[in-house]
Amino acid sequence: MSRFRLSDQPIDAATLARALADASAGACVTFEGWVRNENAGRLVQRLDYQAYVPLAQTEGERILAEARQRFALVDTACVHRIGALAIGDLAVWVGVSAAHRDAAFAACRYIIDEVKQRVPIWKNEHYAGGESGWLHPDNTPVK
Amino acid sequence: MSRFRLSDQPIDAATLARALADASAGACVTFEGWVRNENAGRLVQRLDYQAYVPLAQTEGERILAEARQRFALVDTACVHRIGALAIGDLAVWVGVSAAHRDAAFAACRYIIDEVKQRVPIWKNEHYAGGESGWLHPDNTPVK
Amino acid sequence: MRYNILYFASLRDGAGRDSEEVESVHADASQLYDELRQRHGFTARQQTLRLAVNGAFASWDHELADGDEVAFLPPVSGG
Amino acid sequence: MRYNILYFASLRDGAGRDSEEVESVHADASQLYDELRQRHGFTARQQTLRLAVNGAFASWDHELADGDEVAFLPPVSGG
Repeated sequence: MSRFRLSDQPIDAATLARALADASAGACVTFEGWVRNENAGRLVQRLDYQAYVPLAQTEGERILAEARQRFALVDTACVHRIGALAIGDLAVWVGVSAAHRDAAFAACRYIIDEVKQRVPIWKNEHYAGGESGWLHPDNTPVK
Repeated sequence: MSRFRLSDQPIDAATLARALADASAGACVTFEGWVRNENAGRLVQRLDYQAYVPLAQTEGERILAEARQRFALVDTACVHRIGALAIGDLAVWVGVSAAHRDAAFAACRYIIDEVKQRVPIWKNEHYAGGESGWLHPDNTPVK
Repeated sequence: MRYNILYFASLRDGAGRDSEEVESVHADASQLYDELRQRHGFTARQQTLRLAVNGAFASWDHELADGDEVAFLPPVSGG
Repeated sequence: MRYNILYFASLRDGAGRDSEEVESVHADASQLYDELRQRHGFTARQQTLRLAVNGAFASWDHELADGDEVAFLPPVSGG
């Protein structure tokens, strides 16, 4: 039961959230990362995600396992898109269910922060005017 | 455009989240409160929510307005169920979209915390064995 | 004075009704609550309740007027 | 020794390919990167990259073996 997944197809957030349900879960926190039309003052038209798939899979699972160990969770899952995305597309989804909301909020935040820092996925933004560029974890351009 | 709503019908989380979308929004955080099968060591079978509807509406809107003022949000909404709910039912939904995730997480947490403290809604838990009881904001029993 | 009193949660259970028309000499909300507490045998102490008048929260020193809709609100437990 | 080198992001653009088979005398990953950097004109300094060997992160003092799959990973930007 792989809880971290890379997907080249649109993410179905509602189905993913439902799968976290359990009679003992009182709280569910989700994070959705959407493609914005602007970054660092430049107009973004679309973007591509590239991934080192097997290592991204391993590292993503490791992050979810860390979250389960650190926080009192019922369940958690994460899906990250790869390939070409348009403005408004859902790029990454994180969901956490727990008995109580403290753990659910903290774990959801932990997972998205770690995914952005550690999982080998790269974002290439395409700007108005035809330029494009790879980004750092803080969304500043590479070089 | 009323963003806080009391509903005696099931909440459609997916539709609510989609309504928060905007080309300038890069993050969406949602909180779902689900009916648990246990509270303070007692088995819960179902529950009823009662509300002072007009005041709950006003106070809910006020909380959302506070969140919009304190945090850099794109949009936010909240729906709370009233009436009879079963284990696993979605009791309250909070959604926040923002350019960045810091604001989205902080505002979502702010809203659910304030709703639980301030909005005149009361939870009556029905326990295995036929007893029932009204609860305080920290889910301890009244008296 | 005449008030329309609204009851919720444990007070609704205690009064056995959602609301009632009440005739009282008290314009002070604490005194009005004491009167209703004795009538219905409420166990909740006034200090644990919030006051709402005409659909808005009010402080306990708010002076009531004839025809007001008055609610004594037990600790809330939404969410 | 023979390595299968994987390229991502800016290094993929610089090399003009996803991967390549490379013959090298270097078992030291830093020296291997320097060799490839000169060959392809990469601008990224080694200190900005993470090393992965056979699908797992590795430290830069990890000694490479014949047949290893080696990836030099630019700063990531998922999410």
